[in-house]
Amino acid sequence: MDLNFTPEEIAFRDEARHFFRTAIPESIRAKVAEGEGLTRDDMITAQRILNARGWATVNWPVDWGGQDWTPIQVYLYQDEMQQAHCPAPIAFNVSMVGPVIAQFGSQATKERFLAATANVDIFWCQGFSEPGSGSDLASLRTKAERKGDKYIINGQKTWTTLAQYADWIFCLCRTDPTAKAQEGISFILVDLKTPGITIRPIVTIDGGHEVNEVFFDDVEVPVENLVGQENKGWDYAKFLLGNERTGIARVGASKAKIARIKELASLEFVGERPLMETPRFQEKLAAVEVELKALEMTQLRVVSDERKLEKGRQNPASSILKLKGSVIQQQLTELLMEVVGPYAMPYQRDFEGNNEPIIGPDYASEAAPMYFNYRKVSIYGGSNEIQRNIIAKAILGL
Amino acid sequence: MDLNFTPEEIAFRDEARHFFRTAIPESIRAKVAEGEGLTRDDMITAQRILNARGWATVNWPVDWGGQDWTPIQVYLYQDEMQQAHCPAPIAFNVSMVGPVIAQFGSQATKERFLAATANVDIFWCQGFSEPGSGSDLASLRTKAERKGDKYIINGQKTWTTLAQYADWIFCLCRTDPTAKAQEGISFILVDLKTPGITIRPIVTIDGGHEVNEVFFDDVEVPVENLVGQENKGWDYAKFLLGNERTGIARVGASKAKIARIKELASLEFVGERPLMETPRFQEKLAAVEVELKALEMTQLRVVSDERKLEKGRQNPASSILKLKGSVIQQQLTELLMEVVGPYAMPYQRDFEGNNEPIIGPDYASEAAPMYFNYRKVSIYGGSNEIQRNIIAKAILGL
Amino acid sequence: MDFDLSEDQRLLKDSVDRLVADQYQFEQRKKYMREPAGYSAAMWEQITEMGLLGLPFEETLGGFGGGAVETAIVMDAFGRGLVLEPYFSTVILGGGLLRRAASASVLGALAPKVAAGKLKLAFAHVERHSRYDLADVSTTARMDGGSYLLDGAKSVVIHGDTADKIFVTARLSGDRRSRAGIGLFLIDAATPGVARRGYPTQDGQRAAELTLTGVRASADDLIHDNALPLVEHVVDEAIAALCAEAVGAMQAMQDLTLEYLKTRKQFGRPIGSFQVLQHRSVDMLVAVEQARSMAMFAAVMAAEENPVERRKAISAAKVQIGRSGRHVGQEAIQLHGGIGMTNEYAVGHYFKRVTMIDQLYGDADTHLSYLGAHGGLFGKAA
Amino acid sequence: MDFDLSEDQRLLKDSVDRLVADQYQFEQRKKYMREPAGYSAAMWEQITEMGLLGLPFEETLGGFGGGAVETAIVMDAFGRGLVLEPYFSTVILGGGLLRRAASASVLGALAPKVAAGKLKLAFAHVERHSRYDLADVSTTARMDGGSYLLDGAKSVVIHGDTADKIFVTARLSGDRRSRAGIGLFLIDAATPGVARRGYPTQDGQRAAELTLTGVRASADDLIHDNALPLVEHVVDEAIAALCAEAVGAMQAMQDLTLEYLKTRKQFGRPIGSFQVLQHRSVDMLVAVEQARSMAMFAAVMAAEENPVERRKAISAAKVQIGRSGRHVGQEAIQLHGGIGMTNEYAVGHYFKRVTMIDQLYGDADTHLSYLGAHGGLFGKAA
Repeated sequence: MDLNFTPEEIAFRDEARHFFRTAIPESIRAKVAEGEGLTRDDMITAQRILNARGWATVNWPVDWGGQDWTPIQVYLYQDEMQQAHCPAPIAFNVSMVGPVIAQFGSQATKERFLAATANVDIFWCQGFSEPGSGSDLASLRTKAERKGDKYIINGQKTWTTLAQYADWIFCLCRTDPTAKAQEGISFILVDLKTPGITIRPIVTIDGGHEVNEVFFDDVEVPVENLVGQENKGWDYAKFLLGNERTGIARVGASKAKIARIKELASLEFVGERPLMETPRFQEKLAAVEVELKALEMTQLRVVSDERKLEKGRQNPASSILKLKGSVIQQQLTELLMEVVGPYAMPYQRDFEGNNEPIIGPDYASEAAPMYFNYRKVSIYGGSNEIQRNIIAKAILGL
Repeated sequence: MDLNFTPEEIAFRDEARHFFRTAIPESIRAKVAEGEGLTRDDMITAQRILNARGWATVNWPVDWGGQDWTPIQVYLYQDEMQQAHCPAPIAFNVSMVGPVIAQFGSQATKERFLAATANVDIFWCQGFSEPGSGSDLASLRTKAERKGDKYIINGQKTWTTLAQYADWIFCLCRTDPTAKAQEGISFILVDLKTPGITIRPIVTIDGGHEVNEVFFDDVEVPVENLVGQENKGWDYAKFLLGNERTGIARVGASKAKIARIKELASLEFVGERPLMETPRFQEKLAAVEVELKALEMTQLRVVSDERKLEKGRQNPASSILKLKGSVIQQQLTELLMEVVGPYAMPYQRDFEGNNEPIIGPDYASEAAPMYFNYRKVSIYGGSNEIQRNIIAKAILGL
Repeated sequence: MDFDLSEDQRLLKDSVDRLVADQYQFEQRKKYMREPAGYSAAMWEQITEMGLLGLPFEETLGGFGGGAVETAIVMDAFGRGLVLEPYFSTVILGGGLLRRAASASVLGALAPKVAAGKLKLAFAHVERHSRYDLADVSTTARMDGGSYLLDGAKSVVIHGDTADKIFVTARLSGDRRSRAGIGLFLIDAATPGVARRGYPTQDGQRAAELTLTGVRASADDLIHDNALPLVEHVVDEAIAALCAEAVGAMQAMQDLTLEYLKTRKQFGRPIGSFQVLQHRSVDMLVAVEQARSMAMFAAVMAAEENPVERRKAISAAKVQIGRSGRHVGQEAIQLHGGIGMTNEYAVGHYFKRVTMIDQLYGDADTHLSYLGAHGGLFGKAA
Repeated sequence: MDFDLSEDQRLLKDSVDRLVADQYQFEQRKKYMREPAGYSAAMWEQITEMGLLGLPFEETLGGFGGGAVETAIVMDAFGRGLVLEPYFSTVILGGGLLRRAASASVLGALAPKVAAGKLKLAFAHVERHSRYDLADVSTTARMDGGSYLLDGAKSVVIHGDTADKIFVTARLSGDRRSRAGIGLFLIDAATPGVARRGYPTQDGQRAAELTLTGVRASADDLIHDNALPLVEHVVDEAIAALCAEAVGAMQAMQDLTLEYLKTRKQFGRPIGSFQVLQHRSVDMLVAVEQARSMAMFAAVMAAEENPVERRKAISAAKVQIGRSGRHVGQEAIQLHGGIGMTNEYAVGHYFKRVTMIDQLYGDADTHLSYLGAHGGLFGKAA
């Protein structure tokens, strides 16, 4: 047992640190740091820089552009990327549809999509959730009826993140209405330019537009857009959801938030003292730092275990990464709002586009929206309640 | 709406305050303050002083020695009693079996038991819980078979508090084995001197002996010891458990603990400063004080509502009294243990009887045992989990 | 002691509750928000006609002499409706400052106008680095002949964009944080040198940044020349009012969440049938009831003359409201799941309002520090 | 980075785990506790034969040169068994002080005795008002001819009642809390003027009050004349060891609780089938795993030479262990219900041990204050 990084690991970390802080435009990283939304171009620019180096799809099979890294390297790559405020590669492309196609797609499908997906020549979005199917995903009702060499898709998807930026959507559709819940579902790729598709924005409580409703009205899709076998979509979806295991803790991103909070809390005053020098705030922040350090160690334990575990089995500790990680991210947004005090109040999104100066310190305007927006992290990707159900069953055997 | 006490109420409060602090022996109140256990004699002495004044059974019908007080008076009586560290009247006598007999007992039963119960000529204990029936009380299995003019009781009760002090026990026994759970249960009074009864102490994690197991082996009880009707015991038990509604919050007792913590935290030092002058401790205590003040207001709302509510209906706020009250009591024992620091460690119960001086400050020895012992507060009388089940159903309609 | 409302209080409650129930449904509120002022002129009319604007003033001044309890009744209802109109800034802050700081003649002249809906007020005190310290005043008032020249900048002036007159704290003497020498001026918004920039707040209300450049104020405009203690009392009353509003908003979140748990189905059953969500709802109930209790406590104590006793009680209430509000708000969103995150659904707006109430006049931990440093609520020995 | 145990470490773990599993069942432990010393002479024998007493010493001294990881392996197992023998006081405190503070000759003379189970040690530092401050030393050591006279009183000396020799901090110079001038003496327990009063602790272990009245110590008994920095390092290592022990105890509570939830039936079903208890168990799991992670972190950082970096890491670990321990302990009792409150059942004894570990060498909030005041764990900018 040696909990220090090897010289090779340190060299790799420094290389990654240097790369992320020099290759990715400062303008883009600043937006991430301040919690400003990225434009479509920002995301594509950042990912293409990574992809040019082969660092956009490190989790993919090596033949299809992945890296043959140790789990520790993958961890360091994520950690440095997050600490440098670099936008992560687009999850829908890199963590979701890409691995599914690489694992289950036909040779033709792979050749048609994988390179384009890595380079964001296709920007993907995810069509899983439906109005009636949130936590209970298997109850989804969107139909894909086989008509000759086409599927006719009818139904509605919702919470579709960044559909407004996307070129294609990967959907779970019911292809066998007679089969029971988990069965009879297929994984189908749909070009959003296909007639019959309508996208409606959903504005969230922070005033932002990240998610959408996507309506399908007799949308015709060629059968070759089916991934893998018909009615096996549920297995592919489970594979997809099980994929993201460690990045989800967002330890690096939380480290970056802590650094930012310490910086800003030194600029805001309580009487004559900077907030950062008041014991109460120091201790509140330190309490979160302790939890984060513990989570980082937990994540490293999980990561360094991965080689040893046979596929599928999980280190019990892995189950807590999302639970704890989400809570820590949320607590940090609470502290950031406390830092800016009364200046959390002005709602400044309305000013976007016009050139009015920011009210209060320039770091204040996103504090409250970020707090509001981050309530989602304990809801999406399987709410923390669902996570606990899963852990109780899978890990504790209850 | 006037949240100030009336002159009459203030006069009553002062009268109670004076009485409790003068009539009840200091030696007894000191034991309560320090969390030391009371002897049987202590309890009887205290209650007889109250009873001599008619203040032992204020919740009973006036004809049987109760007081015709307003709910506010009852509240002030409890609050002052607890703040003065007076032992409450023995709950088994005053809050439990007394009211049941007064409400459901025959004239003969009332005449035989009520006065003796008020004056603790009979010291009662409660025979409800069984090894297999904790939260699920209705599953109790202790049998009482009717044989002529006797019941023959066989079975086991547990968690019987102060059985070692008691003269009699009131039991729930199954008198109709064919009936389903809640039915076929009877409420029977048993003289503990009856042959066939064995009492075994249960030592709790604080090293104290409060609770016991009580075994019944062919115990013969005259049928006139049945209270009310046979097989209606479950209704009487529900009446009994519903009785204690406001005292349960123990607001006065928690006030007294806070006063004590402030006093002791001024005697213990962190470097050159008394602990009580460190902001961290001040704020931790203040946070509990806020919750307690809120609970006190909540309790007063419930209390002053009681006149208006038709029997049975509850003010939603009442449901939170035990939940919140138990947590506050437990938090205060944590703070007390923090006050004494390293001196929480010596276990000094072994010294009882011998005259060795106390190790460390004399207030330190009970800090840890009290913390351990108070974990029971969220378990007994319907665990906080059971409380939440009840509230969700009864108040929220879930 | 008696928690029952008097007959008058019950009538007041019924009428305000009805107003909110009939005219402040979530969809109606959206319309009001889109009006130029950021609130509904018609609603302001109606609030005026109901006489609510005169609440704190004596009848001789066109009011009905209501106290903290009456104010709490109104604010609780406004919290349930997320009312947008500038009642808090005009009546509670402005009216309070008039009553406590202004001369009889000024009060006599202005209170009736406020009561008649002809005069909207605001209170400007926040400065760039003052945070929650009312004594931290850098804005200056220099004697110049028989009048004063005011220079400085004030931030987050609630409804400062539509106020006709604005109360402003400015330093007459002493250094930046000294408690003495703080003047309270009442400035007409149209005075030359007054620049306002209005904007919406996170909770859909309005506020303004205020810049004062050589603003001339007459001796009469100086309402009080050592105003801090009075300002602090008014702010304590304002906090008590916000506590009541927050309780109304929490109650609404509790109701919406229960309703959702009973109707939303997953895995073939109402999600309210899941024990975990039942217990979480119970803990929400506890938080709401504890907050309600402390809002009442604040209402009673807002009138207390001893400033430390009053502030400790108000701080305790603000702590409870801040903590309950955060818990109830976060849980309301969490138990709703995705739908709770959308702007089209009401619950998130209540969440944002209680969140902003915590940021107003000191967040929970700021008040906890004060309470702790001043000996807490309960005595060493009764 | 590599979390795998080396072959030697795995062997060590297997043997200690087996020892605890075979010989430290709850019922066996009760017997050991009733022995005159408050622990089992036979177990002490066995621990000696396994060579565990030599763990921190070089092979030349009869040990096997183990480090913090080896110590953690042993303490984690001892935590699961609630081991009573004076390993912590003799090997971790005593052995640590010998290694870090004693001269080569003293170390060479005593380490082999410790390793051979012939010398039990303890460390006396707590004084009536020192709380958790190791620099707060009122016990005095006066030069008297070529030797010293020690006067003072020490409290809660862990296993001080059965120790053969006791390390004592005494002030050679400086005033009560000054960091300089603290001498570390090693006193034979039989020395005239040494009075001991032994007693059990809340967690079933043993401790003693120590009074020193004109105790004569030779110049050789003065192990170090400015010992605080070394003492602090040893205490940090001791805290790391206690963290590992606490994790073992938490794991045991987690296991007992799960077992109970699966077997205890109420309302006709195992109580583990109730969703609320399932989620509560998950939160216990989270707390245990977070604590395990920080115990590992502490083991790594215990060797750090920079005292502030080391202390911050150790404090962070103690915070996590204190908070996780309280949560896991309280929940373990709560989920067991009444049976968890009884002394006859194991879970309460684990609860008491983790509670006392929080009281040892600074509770969670004491360490949180230190961590906060020293800049926390993460840098302003990586």
